[in-house]
Amino acid sequence: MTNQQLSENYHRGKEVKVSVTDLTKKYDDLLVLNDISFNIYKGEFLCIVGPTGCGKTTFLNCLSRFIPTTRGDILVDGQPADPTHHDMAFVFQEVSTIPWLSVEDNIRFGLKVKRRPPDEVERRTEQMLELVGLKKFRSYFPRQLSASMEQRVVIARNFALNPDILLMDEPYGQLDLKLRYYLEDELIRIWQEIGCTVLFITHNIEEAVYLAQRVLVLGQKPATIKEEIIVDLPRPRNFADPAFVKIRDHVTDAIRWW
Amino acid sequence: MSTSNVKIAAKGISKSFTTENGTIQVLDNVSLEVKTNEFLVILGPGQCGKTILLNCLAGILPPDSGEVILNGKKVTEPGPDRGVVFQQYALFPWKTVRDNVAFGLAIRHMPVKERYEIAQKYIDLVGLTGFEKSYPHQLSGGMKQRVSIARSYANNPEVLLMDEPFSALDAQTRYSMEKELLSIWEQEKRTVVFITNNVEEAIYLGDRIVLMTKLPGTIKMEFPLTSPKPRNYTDASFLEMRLAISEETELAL
Amino acid sequence: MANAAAANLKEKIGAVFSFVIFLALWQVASMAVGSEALPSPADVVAKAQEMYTSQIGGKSMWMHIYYSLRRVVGAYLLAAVTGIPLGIAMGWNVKFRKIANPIFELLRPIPPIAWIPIAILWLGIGEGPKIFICYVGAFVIFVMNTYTGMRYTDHLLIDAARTFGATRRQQLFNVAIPASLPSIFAGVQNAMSMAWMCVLAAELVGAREGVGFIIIQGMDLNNSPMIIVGMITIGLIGLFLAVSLRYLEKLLCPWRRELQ
Amino acid sequence: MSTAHASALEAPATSRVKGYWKEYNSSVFSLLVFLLIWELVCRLGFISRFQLVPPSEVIVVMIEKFWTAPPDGATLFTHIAASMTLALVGFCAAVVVGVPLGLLMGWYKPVMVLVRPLFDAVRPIPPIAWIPLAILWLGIGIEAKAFIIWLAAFVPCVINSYIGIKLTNPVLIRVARIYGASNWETFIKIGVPSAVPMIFTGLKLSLNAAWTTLVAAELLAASEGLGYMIQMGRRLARPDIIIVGMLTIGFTGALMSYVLTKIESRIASSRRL
Repeated sequence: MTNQQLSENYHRGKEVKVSVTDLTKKYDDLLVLNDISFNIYKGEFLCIVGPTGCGKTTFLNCLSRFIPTTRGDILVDGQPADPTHHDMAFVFQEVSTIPWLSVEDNIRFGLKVKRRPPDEVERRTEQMLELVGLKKFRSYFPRQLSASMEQRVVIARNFALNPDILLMDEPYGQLDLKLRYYLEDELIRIWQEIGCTVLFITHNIEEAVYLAQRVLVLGQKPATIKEEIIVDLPRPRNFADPAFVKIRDHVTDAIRWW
Repeated sequence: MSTSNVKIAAKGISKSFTTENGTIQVLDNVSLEVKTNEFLVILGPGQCGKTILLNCLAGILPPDSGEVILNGKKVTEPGPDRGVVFQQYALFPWKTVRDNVAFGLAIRHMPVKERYEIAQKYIDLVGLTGFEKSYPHQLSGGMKQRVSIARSYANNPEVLLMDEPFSALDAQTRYSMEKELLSIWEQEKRTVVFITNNVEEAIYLGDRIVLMTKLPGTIKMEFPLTSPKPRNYTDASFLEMRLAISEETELAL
Repeated sequence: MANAAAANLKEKIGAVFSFVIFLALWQVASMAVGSEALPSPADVVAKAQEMYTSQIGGKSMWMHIYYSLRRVVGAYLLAAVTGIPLGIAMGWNVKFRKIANPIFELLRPIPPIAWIPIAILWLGIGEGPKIFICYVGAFVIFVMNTYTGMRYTDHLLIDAARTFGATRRQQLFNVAIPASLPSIFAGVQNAMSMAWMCVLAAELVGAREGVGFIIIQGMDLNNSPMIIVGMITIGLIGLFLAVSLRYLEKLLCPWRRELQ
Repeated sequence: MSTAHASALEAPATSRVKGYWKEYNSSVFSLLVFLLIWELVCRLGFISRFQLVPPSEVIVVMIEKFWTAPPDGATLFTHIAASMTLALVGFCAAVVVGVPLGLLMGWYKPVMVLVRPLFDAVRPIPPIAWIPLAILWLGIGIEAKAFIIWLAAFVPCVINSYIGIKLTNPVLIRVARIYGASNWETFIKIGVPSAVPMIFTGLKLSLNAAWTTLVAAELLAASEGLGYMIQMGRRLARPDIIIVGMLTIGFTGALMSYVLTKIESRIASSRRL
């Protein structure tokens, strides 16, 4: 099957969750994002890769309304994206556990801000503690945890909301290889179990190919979408598998940043 | 391995520290030998005592038992024959790039003109021409680490000890720094002991990889790397080696 | 950059605006109270004009300022010359620290102002006790900041110097002291404001000249405009001293220029 | 692992734990020498009794002052109680006003733009310089002193709360905002808790400033309190009274800071910061 056919098959019959049209962002005179349009489908795992400083993070910030867009629309379920209405969740590049809250209170935080009923807060928190395997550490404080446990707390806090979309901004950038594998597998497992829409941003091509159903390649500033690649490999994937390496090399060629 | 071309060696080094929660054994009988102009990578998980090992090699910390031998002589103190590149750069914030690079030469009371000439050579080598008069806080992380490398090189040490020099950098800078370090090393060969917790970096740079265990740190295994440099991250041999090494490492949760 | 300039302008307008509100409130309050105790801004300006052109207690206003400044600057320089070396010695030499620290720790919690009575007992009521009080106040800060700076010198920098073969002496002069400069400079600023406060306190308790004398004279004469003019003068001089020191720091520590 | 190093500047220290005595013997020794020299200077008549008395006599006077009122009109306890009450009242009032003001200034730009210029304008005037005006306005009673102490303690409260909340980790603010928290909610749930360590630093500075200013105020206008006690000592040319007063001022001040530090570490440990 050619890439073209793959792509057509992939898009057919999917329900759009987020639609981005003509998204443009300028800082004063600096054009960072230039006319970006694409859809994210319901329940999809989408990865965006591109060189550092290509505007990936700016894009996420526009999507979550941290910063205003210069032009273009971002619609979630047909409505303009807005964190107060949509259940969005965000895993940041930096560790974002709240240092003065215990593990369980960290997980409760989002639910409480969303004013969910107390029994639901408790139920979801328990579920999440179980899911990320931190039951024994529920009363620990972030600084007593290792980096990977902290990242799992953050993931639990976000999945607890049963979010419509989960945005992840290079969450595993600073972790060592083995740990990254482990957390990537965890993420896939939780995503398959809960089934929400994930938008994962990374500079690491291998990671993108390992995780995604579909990869979008961003070019250098001002960022535009250079290519779309469907990854139709079965899971669990193997990074030494020739088919995997082929896609990885293809993505690398598409970016050609070094 | 014949002992004649061994540059620096650790013999049975043990080290422990006393803390509030009792004594922690950090290194347990670690021995290794580094040949002249060899690029040795010590790979280990976070907190495995590899930094302590490097500090012992540098002479900054005295080992509890065992000894460090440089050119057949026992090391007791830090000295200009061993240059150290620190993870947090350890640049002098009150000195310009040029004065930082020339620091070791100034300590030896080399005349100003001469030392600036040498400093300039290494500033050029690491690609910081034009930044001689900048202060460290005006530089990015990658640039700071270049200054630190130049500072060590300028002092003309026999052995370069590098303590996770790129771990504070973002991924892309890290890739380009690895590449650059390799080309500097190809131009001016030195005996290098390079510490990292990143498997890819280890395979990319090393002539030989020494894998360490978690605390107390011991040497678990050695991997000689023979393929020519620069290596390709997606080569089958590279990926195989990565798999082989990561199978041997422990998952630090 | 255009945004930064706009923000800056907004801040300036805000500042002017808040001062106008403040002056208006002051005016209204003084009219409402209608007593000597709360003069209006205009009264204060008139009084300032009068004070700076006539004599108070046999000396012009400028002479009073000169007296206060002389005390502060003299004591301050003396404190710097003695305090900084002591702090360096305490930070660098363990033996010395163990000997000097307990005495220092015993005397440190006593506020310099509490030394006023004994200083007067020891040195009479002339210049002596005033300079002494300022000296005590500034000295403690100089020692503490230098000492803290030395103790918290990044160990990595010392290690780095050692790997280049620096001798102990070179480690002190080439690394530890320059690395402590930011902390010392923080001390330089704090010591000045402490000295300035101390000279005021000393002049309030007993003096025939100086800005402290001016405001206590105002109190004795039940003349609140005079006190307020004195206070504003005090504030302006304090500000002037602080700004000059900050300028000096920029001059002497070029590597910190863009940190602030 | 670099935290395992000995403190920065000591020559390479042996990591063996030495005896308590060995650690402190030179300190004790140096204190003893200090006292001995002081004693000798007085005993050998180098200095007049009206200027300095030997430490042995200071100790005797200190013990006596616990129950005797003369010559300064009150026992040591009365003085301590008077001073501490005043300092704590001023301090608490400053905290109640200053901390919220600083926090609001740090979070809400309009508050900052309006308040900051006035604050900056008043700040260079040392609180002590307000004493004459305060006395003129409020008389020589407790109100004037409380006002001045409040003023002195107020400034560090505001500044540190302001800086503390300004240093809030922006990622945490974004965490709250992405969940749809309002600005006020983010302020309460993220801004304020993350400012707590800086606020405590401010409280310590405030307490210190309150205590210093209290002494100044009592030197000028009081009928009891530790500042009044040392002032009386001067009038009566009784160095022993002054020194007892000074030591008590130092000790009481240190004690209050110590209590505050304990409270802080209690709070910090409950949050495991």
